[in-house]
Amino acid sequence: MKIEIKTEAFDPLVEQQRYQASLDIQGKYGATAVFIGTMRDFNEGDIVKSMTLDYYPGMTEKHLQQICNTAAERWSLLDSLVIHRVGVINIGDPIVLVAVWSVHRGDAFDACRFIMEDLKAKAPFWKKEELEDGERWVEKNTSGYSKI
Amino acid sequence: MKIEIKTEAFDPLVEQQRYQASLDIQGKYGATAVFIGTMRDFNEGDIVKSMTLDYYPGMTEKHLQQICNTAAERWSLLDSLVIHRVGVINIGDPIVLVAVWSVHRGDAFDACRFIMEDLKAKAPFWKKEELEDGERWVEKNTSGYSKI
Amino acid sequence: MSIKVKFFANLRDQYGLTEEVVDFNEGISISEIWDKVTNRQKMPESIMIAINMEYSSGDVQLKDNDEIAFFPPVSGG
Amino acid sequence: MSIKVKFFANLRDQYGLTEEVVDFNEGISISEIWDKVTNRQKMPESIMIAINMEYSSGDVQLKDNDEIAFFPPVSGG
Repeated sequence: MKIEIKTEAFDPLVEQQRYQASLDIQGKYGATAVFIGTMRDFNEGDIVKSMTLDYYPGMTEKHLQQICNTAAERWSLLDSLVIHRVGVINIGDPIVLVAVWSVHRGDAFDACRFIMEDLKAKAPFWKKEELEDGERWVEKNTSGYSKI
Repeated sequence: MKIEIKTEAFDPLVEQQRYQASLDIQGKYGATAVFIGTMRDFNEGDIVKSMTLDYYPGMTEKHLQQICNTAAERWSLLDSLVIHRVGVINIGDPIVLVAVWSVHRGDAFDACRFIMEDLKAKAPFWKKEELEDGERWVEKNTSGYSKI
Repeated sequence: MSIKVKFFANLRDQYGLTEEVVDFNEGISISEIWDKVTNRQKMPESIMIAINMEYSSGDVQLKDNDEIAFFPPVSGG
Repeated sequence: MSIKVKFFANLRDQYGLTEEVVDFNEGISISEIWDKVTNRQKMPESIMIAINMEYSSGDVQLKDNDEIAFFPPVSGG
């Protein structure tokens, strides 16, 4: 299980590949569920030029670790990886990677989504969007289970 | 939208990367949900040495296409990619990749899981497992929504 | 009129059949096709049937050059 | 006794506060800490509070060297 905060751009597929290669689960996992969140060039009808992600060093890592621990208690998982960017983020940059390895797909899917939803709802990160005519803090995340 | 049957081993992350690079959705997608199914060395309590995946050329591709079309009607998707191995599969080999790109994570998660479940339930593939003392056809897939 | 009949997975092993071409007269049912090809062996309860590469309940009017496939529950992914 | 008080995101901009050290006597409440640091500005309804890096309802007994954080609803991922 690994949690990482990145201050520089990262390639989620390279990280996923590298972490998986470091695990001793070859032949044991049948299911990998992955989510990648990526910086869009628009939000709530406005063009977004870039974004700055603030966080709470110490608490953020601790909370992400708690989320992964909870997922590991609730589902049968072999491993999980969460990487989250902070700092200045450009269009198309990956923001978050959640990858979960399990024997069966049900556990992998459920746990991956749970981690992502919990991260969105409670992990201490805050986005400030740079717009064409100024900047704004994103007020809050909406639930991924119902569309707004 | 792309559907592919592979007769040779493939690297799902390379395929995902390559396909994504070919899409004109940079800055448009915020969510990528991915599932990778991988060959395990055990099943139903037995050691499995390798596996042979049979399919119905023509119908299999057609059915996978239908699944992706249905997903695209039901959710707001930017693109989707499904790759499935056939032939002789060794331990640790990727069997299936489902990747879905969307603006929002709810659509990406839901569609990725739907495609995977529908593929498991209806796409014409059949697994024959080579065990230590003979071989056997896998009888059927179980649902990913409830554990057996 | 003739129809192509395909078998997959364990049905191939079980009946020793892969692909057959069967002549038939209008109005023949799928179970009659099955009987003809397998020499009246019992059709498995869990069998899946596709006509021209689409799933079918089996209750259809067959046409010349149709392709019918018999296979067990799928196990891909 | 003293406590560290941290602010994040728009609260920093709004109150011009990032990190403060506040002296207090036993029994002081979180809202009293807030009043002291912000000079009695209204606490936002949607505020989130963490004590020693754990979410808190705010109804706790503060100890020497505790770290309290005030921040708006999160927006990561």
